[in-house]
Formats: sequence, C-alpha cells, structure tokens
Amino acid sequence: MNQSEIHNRLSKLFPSAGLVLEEIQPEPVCRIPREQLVEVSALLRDDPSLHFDCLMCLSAVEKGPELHTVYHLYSIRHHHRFTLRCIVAKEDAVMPSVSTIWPTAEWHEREAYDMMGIQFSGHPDHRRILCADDWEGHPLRKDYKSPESFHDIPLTNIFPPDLPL
Amino acid sequence: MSVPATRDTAALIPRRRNPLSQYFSDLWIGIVTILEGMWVTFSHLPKRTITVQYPKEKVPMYPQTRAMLVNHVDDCGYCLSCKRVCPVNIFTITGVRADPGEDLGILPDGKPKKMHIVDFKIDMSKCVYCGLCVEACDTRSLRWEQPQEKPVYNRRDLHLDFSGMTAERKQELLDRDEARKKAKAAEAAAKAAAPKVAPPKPTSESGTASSPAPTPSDPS
Amino acid sequence: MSDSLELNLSTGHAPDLVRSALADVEDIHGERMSLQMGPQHPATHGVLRLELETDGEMVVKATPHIGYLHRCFEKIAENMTWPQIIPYVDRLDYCASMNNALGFVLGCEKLFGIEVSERVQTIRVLVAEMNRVASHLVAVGTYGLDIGAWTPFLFLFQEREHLLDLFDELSGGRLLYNYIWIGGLAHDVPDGWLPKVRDFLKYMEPKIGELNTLLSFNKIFTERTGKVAVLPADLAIQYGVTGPNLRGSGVKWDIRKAEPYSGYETYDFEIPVGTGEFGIVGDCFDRYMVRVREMEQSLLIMKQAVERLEKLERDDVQAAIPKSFSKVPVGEIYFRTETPKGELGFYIVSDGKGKPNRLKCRAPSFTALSVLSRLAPGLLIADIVALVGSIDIVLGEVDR
Amino acid sequence: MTGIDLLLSVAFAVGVIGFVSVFALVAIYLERKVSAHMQDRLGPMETGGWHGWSQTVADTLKLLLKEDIIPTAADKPLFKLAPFIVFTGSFAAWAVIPFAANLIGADINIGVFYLVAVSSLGVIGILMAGWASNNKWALYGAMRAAAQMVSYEIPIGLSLLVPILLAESLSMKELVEVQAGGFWHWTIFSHLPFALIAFVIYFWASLAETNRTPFDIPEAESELVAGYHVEYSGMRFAMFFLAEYANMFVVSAVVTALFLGGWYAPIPWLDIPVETSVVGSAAIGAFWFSSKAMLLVVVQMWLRWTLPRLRVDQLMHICWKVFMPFSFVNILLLSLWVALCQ
Repeated sequence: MNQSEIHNRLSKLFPSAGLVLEEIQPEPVCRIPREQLVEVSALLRDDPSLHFDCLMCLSAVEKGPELHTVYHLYSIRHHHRFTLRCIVAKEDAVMPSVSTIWPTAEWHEREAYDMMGIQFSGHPDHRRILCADDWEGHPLRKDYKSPESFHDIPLTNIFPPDLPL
Repeated sequence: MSVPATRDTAALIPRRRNPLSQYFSDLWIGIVTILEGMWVTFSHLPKRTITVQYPKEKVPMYPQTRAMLVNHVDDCGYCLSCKRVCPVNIFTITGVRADPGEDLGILPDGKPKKMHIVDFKIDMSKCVYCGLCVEACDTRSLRWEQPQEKPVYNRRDLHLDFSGMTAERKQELLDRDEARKKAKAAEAAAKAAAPKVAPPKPTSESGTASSPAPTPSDPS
Repeated sequence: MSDSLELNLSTGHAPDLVRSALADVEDIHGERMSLQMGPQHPATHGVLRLELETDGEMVVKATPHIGYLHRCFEKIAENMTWPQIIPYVDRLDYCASMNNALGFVLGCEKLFGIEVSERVQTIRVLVAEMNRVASHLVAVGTYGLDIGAWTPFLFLFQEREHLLDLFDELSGGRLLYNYIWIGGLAHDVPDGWLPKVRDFLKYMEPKIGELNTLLSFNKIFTERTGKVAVLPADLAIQYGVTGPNLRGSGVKWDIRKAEPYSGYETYDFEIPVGTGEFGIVGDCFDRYMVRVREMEQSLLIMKQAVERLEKLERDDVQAAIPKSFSKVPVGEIYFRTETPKGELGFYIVSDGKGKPNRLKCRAPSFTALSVLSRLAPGLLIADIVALVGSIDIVLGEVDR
Repeated sequence: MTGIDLLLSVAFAVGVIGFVSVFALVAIYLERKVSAHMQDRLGPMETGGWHGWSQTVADTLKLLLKEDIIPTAADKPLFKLAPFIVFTGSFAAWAVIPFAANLIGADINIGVFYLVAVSSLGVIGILMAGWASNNKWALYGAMRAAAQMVSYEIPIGLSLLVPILLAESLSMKELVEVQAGGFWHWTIFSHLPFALIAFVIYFWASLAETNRTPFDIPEAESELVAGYHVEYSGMRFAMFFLAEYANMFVVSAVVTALFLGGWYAPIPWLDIPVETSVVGSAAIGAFWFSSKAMLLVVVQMWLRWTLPRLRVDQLMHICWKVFMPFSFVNILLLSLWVALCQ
C-alpha cells in the first residue's frame, strides 16, 4: 500500500482522528493530533493489513514556535512505510509516549527529550540519555546557547593556540 | 529472494540427542577443533611476518594520501574557497591587493595574480583531513604532501604559515594596505561632503592616488 | 521472504530462558551488588558504561549509560553546508565511514533530485562493500578478543590493513574518507587500483575459512556463544534491531534487497541468516556467524562490481554535483541504507537553504543497544561480554 | 642435618631463585616471540640489539623502579603480603623437582604429595590479593580463582596417582628412576592408554591451576580487566607475573618427571651415569630435563595463543563432568590392570 491508501484505510478505521495527509516532497506525511497518537499507533501496529511492526525513526524537529515529533513507520511484512507527524507548541511540549507500542521508542523518546525538550507522558524511564543528567537546556533548540563551562570544566576554547604542550 | 529458507521449525528446537552420545561427541569435537586451531596457529609460525620496522624501513605513501596540507603561495590567488569550504575553520588568510603596476606573476589558471598573501596560516591540529579545501582550490596551490615524519612535540608546531614572507615584509604590506584604506576612507568622506560632483572612476583614482610610487611609506 | 518471516515471528525461546534463569536467581536470594562495567572497560568497545546489578556472577539487571562520546553531530550539521556535513557523517560509525557517507549522500540526492551515472553508482557499491568487509573484520576480530582469543583478532586486522591500504590509495584517507560526495565522488578510481582489489579478493577468500577453523567452529567458542543471549525475532523487530543482529535472529531482511539503492538490485548475492546451528536461533553465535557469512557475500558483490567497472568507460564522476548548494529544494526525507551495523537512517529536513534545517541520524547501534537491558537479565558476566560484542556497537554512532 | 647439607640446601635455594628469575625472563621473552610469530608479527626487536633479547630485562627494571601504588581503601598488610605468598607457593615446589639424578633440592619420600600440597598455597595468596584490593573486579577474579583451583586439585591428584601406582613410590627421584633406559620406558609410552589419559588430564588441569588460557578466567582481561591483580603495580605485580611463569615451569617439570622420563635422554647412551662424572651427569640430566620442560612450556604458550577462554560454568563442567569421571575410570582400570597382571 502506498501512503494515501494507508491514510484512507486509517481514516476509515478511525474517522474521528482528524488525520491530514500533507503533501511534502518526496513523501507525504500524515499529521495527527497528539490526543489520538497512541490509539492510532496501536491500530497501525495491530491492524493485519497495516502491520507497522517497526518504528524506524522518531525525530523531534523545531519549526518556528512549534515542535514536531515525526514517526517513521515501516512494516517488514508488507514492505510499506508511513510517516506520522504530531505538532505541539513549545510552551506545551508534552507528548504521549508510544514506547508501549514500539519499545524502540523508549530510547528515541529519551533522546528527543534530551535534545529538544519534549516531555513524554507515560514513558517508563524518562531521563536524559546523551547529555549528563544535570545538563541544562536542550541543545537542539534553535535558541540554545552553549554554556561556557560545565562543573568548572571549560567548554569553549579548550585548546588556545598559544597553549604549551 | 534467490535464497531458499534454510531452516524449518525443527531447527528452532535444540537438538535432543542421547545425552551420552552428545557428551562423547562434544568431547570429540572439542578435541578435534582444538587441534585444528593449533594447526592453524602453528602453520603461521614459519610464515613471513608483516611487521614493518618503521624507522628503519618506510612504507611509501600514495600521492593521494592526506598527510599534510601545503600551500604553494605563488599559485594562490586569494579566492578563499578553501576557507569557505572548511568544516572546522582551520585557515587564517590575509591578503593585500597588489598595486596596479606591480607584477606578481600569472596563476596556473592563466589569470594574473592580484593579491599578496600576507598570511596563509593552517592550523593542522584542528584539521579533520576531509580534503574539501584541496578539491575546492581552483589553482591547485593547496595540495596534500606526504612527509614521512609528521608528528611534532608542540601543538604550536602544527600552526603552519605558508606566506613565505618575513615579518618586516608582512608589516610593510599591511601598512601599505592600511594607508590605502585610510586614503580611500578620506576620499569617501570627501565624496560624501561633496555629493553633487561624482567623479566617474573613484576606485582607480584612489588606487593611483594612494600609492603612485612602488616605495611605500616606511614602516615604524 | 515473508514466508521465512512468518516462521520466525512467533519463536519465544529467549524470554523463557531468561525467566527460568531469573527464577533461579530469586530462589537463591543472594546479596546483590552493583558493578560498573565501563566507561573504561576492554569489553565495552569504547566508552559505554553498563550498570550491572549482579548476584554473584549472575546479572540481574543491566542499564546501559551512553553519551560519553556525544558531540551533538545533529547540532553541528545544522550549522554546516551540505558538503561539509559529510566529514562529520563519516565519523558516526568510524569503522564504516563509506557506508555512512553513502546513506547521507543518497538521502540528499533523492531530496535534491540528483541522478548519478552508473559508474559512480558502481564505485559506490564497491567501496561500500569493501568497507562492510572492513567493519565486519573489526567486529568479528574484536568479538574473538572478547571471548579471549587473541590471534584471530590480529589475523583479521592484517586483512583489514589491506583494505585500508586500498582506501588510502583511492581516497587519501585510511579510516575517514570523505570520498562519496553529493552528486558524485571526490575523484575516479586511480589507475591500477582495480587489479589490486582483484588481488585482495583472491587473497581474502581462503582467510575466511582459516578464521572459521581457528575461531568460529572452535568448540570453546561455540560453547561460549551458542545459546547465549538469545534475541528472538519479534523482540528484535519491536526494539528496532536491524542489520546483522536482526538477521542473526533468523529474519531475512536486508535493505539492500528490500529497498534497493545504488543499483543493489542488479547484484547477485544472498542474505545470510542465523540458523541456530550451535544453539538457538538468535543467539550470539548466530549474530557472529551472520557477519562472517556476510563478508563472503560482500566479496561476491565486490567481484561483480569490479567486473562492471572494468567494462565501464571512464566518465566525469563529478558531473552531477550541483554548482551551488545555496539553493536546494524544500522537503523532508527519511532515507535509510544498510550499513554493516544495520539500518542507518537520515531524516533530512531541508528548508531550501544552504544548510539543513534538521538532520536526525537514526543510528543502528543506538537501537541495537537499547535491547541490551532486555537481554541481560539471567546472563553471567562473561555472557554480558559476549552479548555486547555480538551486537557490535560503535559508540561513535550510539552517542553521535 | 650437618652443616654441609645445610649449606648445600641454601646454595640450591639460591640457585633456584636465580634459575626462576632467569627462566621467567626467558619464558616471557619466548612467549612474546612465540605469540608474535604465530600472529605474523615480530615481537620485540629493538631493546638490546639482536631481536630485542633484553626487552624483558628492561621491563623488569622498569617494574622494579615503578612506584608501588597501594589503593587507599585496600587492606594494606594483606595487600602487601599477597604477591609474596603466591610466589612462595610456586617457588617452594621447586625444592622437589629432580633436575638430575644428583641435582634435586630435597629428595623427600613424599615428594609428589608435598608438591601438590605446596602448589595449592598460591590460591590463598590470590584470594588475599583479590580481597585486599577492595575492588569488585579483583574480588570476582579471586573468587573465580579459588573455585577453579580448588576444583582442579582433584583431577590433578587423581591423574598423578597413575605414575605413583606404577612406580609404587611418592619420591620424585624414584618416580623418575623407574623410567630409565630409553623413551619406550617412559611412563607415558610404557603404559600407553592409562598414562596418556593421565598425562592429558594433568596437563590440561594444570593449565587451570596456573590460570593460563583457556582457563584464564580469574584474570580474563576482557571481562575482569585483570582480575585479582588489577590494583597491583610495580614489583608486586611483577611477583604475580614471576609466580605465573614459575608455575608454568613447575607444571611442565612435574609432567616431565612423572611421564616423560625426567632427566633421562630419549636414547640411553646419551646419558652420563653418576658413576662416570658427577658434574657431567648433573649437567646432561639438567639439560634433558629442562629441554623437555621448556617444550611443554612452549605448548602451554601455543595453547594460549590459539584458544578462546571458557566460561566459569563450563570450566566447572569440564572439571567435574569430564576430567573427574575420566580420571576415576582411568585409575580404576589401571589398578585392576596392576592387580591382575603384575
């Protein structure tokens, strides 16, 4: 099935979800409200004709005042792919966690939280993953300023040119 | 898919054999595979070793090997493509425009060289050896060279300068540029003061006005 | 393909094993001890820290802690022009930088609508497969080292040395190449290089047999790795485990076959899968052996690619490179390729400027590592070493 | 004991210490070279000129001059003492090793028993080292070592019974003397099935006693980093190293004495009897003895550079489920054979 067929089937199975298929080059993306995300995800995984057993990638993207969470899904059985996009405002960056549906999302969501500051409600282990636990800020935000030092370790100009051996 | 499925469900279940025959076959396989392995290592004993005794014998390097950046400043046209393309910003390049009459030679691409390269510093300690700068260099003045001994004892020794000029000469050229800039600024100010009378060629005039003679104002 | 898959999805040996092992642990009621394995530990293949909760030699719980090699590649990439990103992409999985660069470059090319010539594609396939062999040589060799066998490691590094020499002559770098560019290659293959690749193929073929005699089928090795840390196929798919690890679980799944890129569909090769020959499908030995057999397949692909290249006329390998990257099409794409570690995906968001708006890297080692805490309970400390080695992580890619 | 005897004993002890040190240097050098050439390398080539012959001497000097680091949290007296106990264990065994008919430290009538008893002293030192280091990895190493070495005592003891049964003596000297007269009289060949099984079991089990690959799990570098001696540095670390190589030789020497004809040359007329020349007999005996033992040491190295490492449970499996039944059956059959046929 291609994306629009999947979208049609999904809309049929879940008419109230308000799924919008955005035409983006080169692959369309299905926009989904975050309230419906977990239900639709479970449907995507469990429906035998869809059977999206594989969450390839979960990415967080900053676009202006909004934060997008993009889910790239793939079905190993049916060889088709589908993309979900969930948009939240920066002030209210809370997403439902899909780690119960695809366990691989657990680390991806931790990464999205660490890097972009999106909270995931219902996540079993909601911690930073790449940065230190007491790191401040979320480095992938466009307005992020890298700190001068961390725990008295200088982070800028570690090797000044006139440093001796 | 060209490959047939290599297994059936029976293969998923660990083989259940008579435990005693399993025990003895395990033992036998163990002894045989250990002896086979010993034969492999033994067969390597008389083989020629592959070690290269480095300082005594040296492995020739390929002409493409990215070992050390070298800029042949005579061929450098101050296009700054290397600086623009570098992902880690290791270049510090300063140029001073040559005087109109001054002949700096011809670049490999046939155009006359117009800039004195006062500074062409490369910080090799930051280089990631991606080679983008060498590929970007239109005049092929920036090249890779393969010195056998590259390591240095001091990080500062990796800050290379390819301008090939003495400090005095650099200062001289910079002063000249400074003076020229000042004259230009003064002229611009004068022009701003008298906006009505716009001379047709302000730039060339300023160039000739600031340094008509090859001898510049002497440095301090 | 789907036939063999149906078969595997329902096997659930590992959880049973784990459960019985844990039941044993609970019976004993020993005093538990926390043990920090890493970040400086020979078996963690870099700066991975495993927080183990042990009961004697038995591991009850394992928590991986990553990020020691984090350099915020994605942030760096947002401040780089498109061609400048490639040196950084090379450094993700530093054992297989050709494959990384290929993934990123193909994603960009698809996004920008660039078509490259057949020669460029063939060279790309050749170098990617060469680098796959080099990466698997490291994986297999260090795995032997983890299990305690020194000599295979050094033998395999010799073989790898030949490959690195070839790469050196080809691109100028031994480990990080920046050879594959968006729209082409840095330059064509040098004269006299293809015969050297042929020589290497001839040299390499008997070496895999030697490795199998010395290490793979050694009784001690098969005992150490067989039936250890079984990853069933369904668990592997749920956790997004890809590449040789997934194939080790018996799933015949390879992006080179399923979503061919760079003309992989025209090459004749097989996908080796785990067969459970020394235990259960999906154990450490299967994951290891899939790599060994994949090397053979890669050599086959290399042979075909070399034959094609010898027939193909030389053309300008940089012909399709855009003159300027300052204006590129707007769009976003998730593109994935099969690297030696698994599915390397790049989610590229372009807003039409000279720099990407967002570049997310879905690293195969990252997801493969996330399954570790599921597999670890019930293993011995020595098995943890075998497990970590068998999923073949590269921390440069995990931490990005 | 007369004054002369005492003097001779002291002289022998000093000589053995010298021999152990020199042997360790040679063995480490040999191990480096053997491993290097098996792996298509060259090994040390620079220090001292010809093929880096003095590399191990230089390393020893370096270890001697290194700072002796004792962790703050360590149990200091035990930590300091442990390497010496380990070394004492392997060093004391040399007293009964019969280099030649007239070159043996102490020909006590329970030589083999003494040897087995003394060589298990090392495990106490290893336990002390692992415990005193106050490091979890070291503790794991010590625990593994204790379990392993205590278990492997049993197959070792059982397989040693085979030559004892045949020679009807526990004295090392007498055990060798029954094998006089050409290699076909050596125990391993004269009672082929039983002695060969005992030989193999003893040799493999003693690899576990000396913590060599494939039984090097107490110091498994990829699992426990370095096991019980992870916190040791400088000379104390060198003592562990010295003990390991001394142990390797002891194991090979015991195999040589009990199974491979001890000081006797393979063909009788290469020997010099004691009656002809005391010094000559000692020299030629020591030569044959050391050559055989060194060959076995090389085999140990060969195994180390070929095989992967076993796991703890597999190690125990091999001990209790393979070596034990085999050595029991072996000794039983041999006893029957001796009772019936002789």
